[in-house]
Amino acid sequence: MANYRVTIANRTYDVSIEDDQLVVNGDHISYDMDSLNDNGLHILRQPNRNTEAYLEPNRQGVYDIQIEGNHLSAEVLSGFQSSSKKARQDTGSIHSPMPGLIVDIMVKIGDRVKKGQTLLIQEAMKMQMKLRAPSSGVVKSILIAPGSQVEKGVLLVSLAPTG
Amino acid sequence: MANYRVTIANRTYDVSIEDDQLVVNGDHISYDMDSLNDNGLHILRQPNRNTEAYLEPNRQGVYDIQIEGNHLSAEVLSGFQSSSKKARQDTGSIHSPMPGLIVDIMVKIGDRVKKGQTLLIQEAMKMQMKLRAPSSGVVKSILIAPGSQVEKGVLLVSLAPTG
Amino acid sequence: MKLLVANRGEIAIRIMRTCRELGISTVAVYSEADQNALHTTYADEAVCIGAAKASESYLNISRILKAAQEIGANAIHPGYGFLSENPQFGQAAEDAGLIFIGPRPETMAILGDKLSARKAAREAGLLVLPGPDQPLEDNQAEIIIDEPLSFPVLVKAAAGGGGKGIRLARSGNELNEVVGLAREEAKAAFGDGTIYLEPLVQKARHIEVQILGDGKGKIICFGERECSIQRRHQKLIEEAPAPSLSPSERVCITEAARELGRKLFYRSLGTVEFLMDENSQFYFIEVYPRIQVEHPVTEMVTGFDLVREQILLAVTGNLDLEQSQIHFRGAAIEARILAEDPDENFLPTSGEISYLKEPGGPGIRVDSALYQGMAVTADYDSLISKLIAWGRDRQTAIDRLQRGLSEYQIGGLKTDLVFLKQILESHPYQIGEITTTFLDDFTPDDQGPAESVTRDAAIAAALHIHRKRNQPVSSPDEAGNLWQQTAWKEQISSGN
Amino acid sequence: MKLLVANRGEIAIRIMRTCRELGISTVAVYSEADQNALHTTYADEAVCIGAAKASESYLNISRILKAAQEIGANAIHPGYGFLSENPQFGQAAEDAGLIFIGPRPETMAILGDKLSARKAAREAGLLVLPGPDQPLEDNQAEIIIDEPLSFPVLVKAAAGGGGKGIRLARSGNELNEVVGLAREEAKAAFGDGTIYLEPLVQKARHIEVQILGDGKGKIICFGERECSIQRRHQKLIEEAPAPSLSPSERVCITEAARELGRKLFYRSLGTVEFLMDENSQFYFIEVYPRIQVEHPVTEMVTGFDLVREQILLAVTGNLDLEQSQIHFRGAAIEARILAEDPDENFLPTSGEISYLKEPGGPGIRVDSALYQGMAVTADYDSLISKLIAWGRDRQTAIDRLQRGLSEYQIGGLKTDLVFLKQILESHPYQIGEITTTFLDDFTPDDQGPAESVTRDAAIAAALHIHRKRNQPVSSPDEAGNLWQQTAWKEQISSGN
Repeated sequence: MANYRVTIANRTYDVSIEDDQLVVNGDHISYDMDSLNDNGLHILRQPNRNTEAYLEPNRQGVYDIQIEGNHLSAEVLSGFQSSSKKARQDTGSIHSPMPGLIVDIMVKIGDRVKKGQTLLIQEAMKMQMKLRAPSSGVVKSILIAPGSQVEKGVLLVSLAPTG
Repeated sequence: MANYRVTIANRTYDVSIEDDQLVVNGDHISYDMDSLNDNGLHILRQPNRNTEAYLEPNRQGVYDIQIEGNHLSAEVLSGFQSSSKKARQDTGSIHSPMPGLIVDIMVKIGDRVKKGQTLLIQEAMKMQMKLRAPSSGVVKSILIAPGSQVEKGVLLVSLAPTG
Repeated sequence: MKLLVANRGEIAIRIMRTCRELGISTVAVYSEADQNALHTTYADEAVCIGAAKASESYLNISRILKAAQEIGANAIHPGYGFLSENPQFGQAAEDAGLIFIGPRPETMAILGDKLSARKAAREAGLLVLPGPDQPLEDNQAEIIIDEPLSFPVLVKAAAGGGGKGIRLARSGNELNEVVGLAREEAKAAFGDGTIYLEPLVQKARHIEVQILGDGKGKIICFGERECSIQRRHQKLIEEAPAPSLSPSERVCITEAARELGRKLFYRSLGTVEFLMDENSQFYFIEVYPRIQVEHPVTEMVTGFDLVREQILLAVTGNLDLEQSQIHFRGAAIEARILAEDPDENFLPTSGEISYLKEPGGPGIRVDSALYQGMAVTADYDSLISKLIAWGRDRQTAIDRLQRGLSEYQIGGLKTDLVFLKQILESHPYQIGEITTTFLDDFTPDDQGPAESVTRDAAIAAALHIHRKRNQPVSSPDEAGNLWQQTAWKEQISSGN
Repeated sequence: MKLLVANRGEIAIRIMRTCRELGISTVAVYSEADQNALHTTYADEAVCIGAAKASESYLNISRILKAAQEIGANAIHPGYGFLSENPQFGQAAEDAGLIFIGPRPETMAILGDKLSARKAAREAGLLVLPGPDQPLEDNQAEIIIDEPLSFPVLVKAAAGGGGKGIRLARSGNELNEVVGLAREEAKAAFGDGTIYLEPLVQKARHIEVQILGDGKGKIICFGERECSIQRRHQKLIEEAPAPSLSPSERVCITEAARELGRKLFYRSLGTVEFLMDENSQFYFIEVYPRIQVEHPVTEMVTGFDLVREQILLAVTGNLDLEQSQIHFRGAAIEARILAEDPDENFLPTSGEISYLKEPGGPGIRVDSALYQGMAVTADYDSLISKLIAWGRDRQTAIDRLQRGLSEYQIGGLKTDLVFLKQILESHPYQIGEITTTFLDDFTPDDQGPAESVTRDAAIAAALHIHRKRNQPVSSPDEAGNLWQQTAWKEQISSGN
């Protein structure tokens, strides 16, 4: 038997699968599921209900799921372990919040910065955004150059606590 | 260098490819081509012209190509050899002309049949079709049973020449 | 309210779309062959009613009514084809306490039998095609020829619809030959092998009138459609308004249809079909007592959602519309996308939809049940999609429909898309010179694809095969389902 | 005739669709980032004009005109955004002997500078928002506050359009802070950093009027649109007609727009934008001298193809239409599908379109440039598709648009589809209580997905991962691009 804990929209489902048996939060579910194209479209059949679900793994352990007009994120963990605690907010790193161009970097390594101070300006789709310091500190490293095109979630600048 | 002979709509193209060089019937062509999804969509770029081509290999050596609103069949052979002669019409075999149900078989092995005589009835999408003998002969083998669902191109009945 | 759609394919989706807009919850029924069909997921609920064979599922009245009762549906929409013209179905549904979205069963019984329909039309003062009002018994062909009916004749299914079960006989011999096949087809398609004869009107136009009746004698007319472009009596391209009608002819034909509707105290949607001969004489042929495949062209010129009106009427029992509210704007044309191969005598094709790109932009409507990954099988009708274009005038509608067809890409199986384009771009079609025999001697204007197009295709094919050969064999992401790599490699190496 | 479309994305396709219907051959221009974009293959010819950065391609006048000349184009359509409001572009095109499909360059110069546009509107007798008709110099903010203009104010790009380059300032400090950013954005988007101030009208409705002029003083009006649903001054949902206007207000606003058009001897399509305050007072804000993003709603209610009329006028020089030919039917609403993530403060998203299913059926129009396999990058505007619904009345249009949005499936990147549905189903939107600040304090009615939906999603996800784990490792056809198998396996095993 294989157990999975799935968390979607703050709801948790413990799913056990063995051969053709499926148990969700203790309820036996009669089901069948086909993969319809190789890009993630699935049809889930349950008694009196067929559901189209488009599944995309977007990063480790997290699915993007389009189902019944909803766009959901599902975290799947093996076993009925508790959902991993969210990593404590790292106040010393500035990641790119979107894909786009780094237009300007206002600081250099060693600069003292205050919380809320603008460190970089990023541009995407003609929109400019200030990226601000999440906490006060000293600029420890700058990992990109002005003019760089970056993906979303790239570490741009890291700060060391002041003092 | 690799050579290919491509036949489309009774036109023949000799295509030579080496590294980034492409020669078609003696003309050097400047081109680039990307595969856009994993199901056969391609974009062919030539000077001042981008073309979308949807390529599907449908049987050995033959592509279905949808391009500029046309639906073409392309036979591709390696080397500049002559296109293989079409297999001489085999007048002793009856293949299913479409996918569908074999409703009735009017003959049995050993029957003498005349050219044009109805041998089987096939049904698909509520339409019934008589499958007739392509030549006179004797029924040598029957490879399906009434009520069978067959794909297109399946050998159903074979005839031996009379006498 | 919960509505069960006793159908499949594009018309099931079409009906459910209106339900979704009206906030009516929907139930799909499906055969085992359709377990992954779009209508099963589009509906709020879905019930499997049996095997692929229509007689065990979509034609099985008791299975469908059982599904309706078990799931608590309170209305049934039959769509077109299948049981939509079967009075027993309507009766059984009403007996089970369900709202049947269609005519009264007694009306369906009159109209469903094409022979009694002819009588009803005569009684309402309509001109009817000559021919006996009796069915044709087996081996009775010789007798029939003595009737005041001359060859060529059409052998038609009395319970027929959608052009199915119609065969042409030019002589007694041909008649003898086709009677059996026609009867079998009629049985297979409608569960009733009754057939009859009708004269073939040559150079005829097929013109039909859309009516909606409240069952109490009030009949609203939504204008006419011309559906002369047919292949084997199967409509292929339909338009509204009929380009050939004069204003007085339009009044004449629509009033005839309304009169028949009034006489029948017709309820729900219906289509009164006529043939117009070379002398602009109209002959009644039959009434389709249900939504038609080609209803979208009427919707686009009138702005009305016919399915919505049909459902609201069935639910409320009242028809609040007045004829003065029906206005017409522009022209609309529908093309039927079929899983048939025009290069192989229109034999049905099947396969998995490997790529799909549907048209869009101004004036374009797509009614389909397609999705990428869907399996198109040979179990049912070959109609897989309908493309409808509207324009301020007929020429604009034609131009748009051609444009839409050129945008439509369906990978995985052959369709009639190219053939439809060839019809639309032909001179006779463009000037509206269309008859029911249009396709019998149709040859496309164009001389095949341009040389630049075949050259591009050749380059693409050669490059594709070249890259396949030269890629690392172990690369996993190139091993798609489509590609029988080994077979190709053999083919290629042998020529080297 | 050969027409070059100096644009990209859905509007390039939109224009080429009409060209295809008219038999006009088309030329696409594209940046290196767009080498596989749909507009390059939809066009008959395509020319690469430079790097991804707009200033090196879509904003580069000389590159575009060089392409037009080399390929033998005789007309240019600028679309919206990019160079569409740049009088130098129109002038240079006309100097090069090309038909420029837009207003005369001198008109564009007046209107393109929002400050001189205000003067022109005042002179035509229109009520204009208070505020100086001068641009704002750097560090001049303190001076400006002395003018008869009170906070909050909007900082706007004089060369702006499409809601870009607009910032709100509630105080002098905020004004000082945003001026620099607004100027930078204006420079980046329009190549011109001139900015000016305008008062913020609270509880305002954004209403605009579509005109078409022949350049000789004849102005046809195609009615108005309401575009109050905006996010950061970017329209998100637009409709026609404006639900809030009384018949007399409609006459008043459309006649004001026509009067301004007449005074300017306006040529081609244009949109005169107004703000309507709580007292139904209209203030002129600006004129967009080009086709608008939201033009399809006007097309659906009037039945006219605005791009067709625009092109025919530019080519023939004559406008044969009369105002009496413009009739309105029903209501139409457009929703903008953006590559933005509503759950992450609408930050742009990017990715490859891994699955695409576009809506269809009655009353639905899709204007997109999407195809499966396409890469959506962050280089340009986030608008990737427009969904437009028409209905006999506003409620039907809303119901259809919601239905269409529920059918739309875009895999590979996050979009605003769910957010758009939430707006449409909210009570204030449904009853037409919409202002430009609607979205500032918008909270969706729904309490998130139903439990049955999250349960189904959980089952699907668990089954998917289970099957991945239990399939033979060597099976090649499961190794898709999407799946980082190794990473997953680690994640999964660690928890076991």
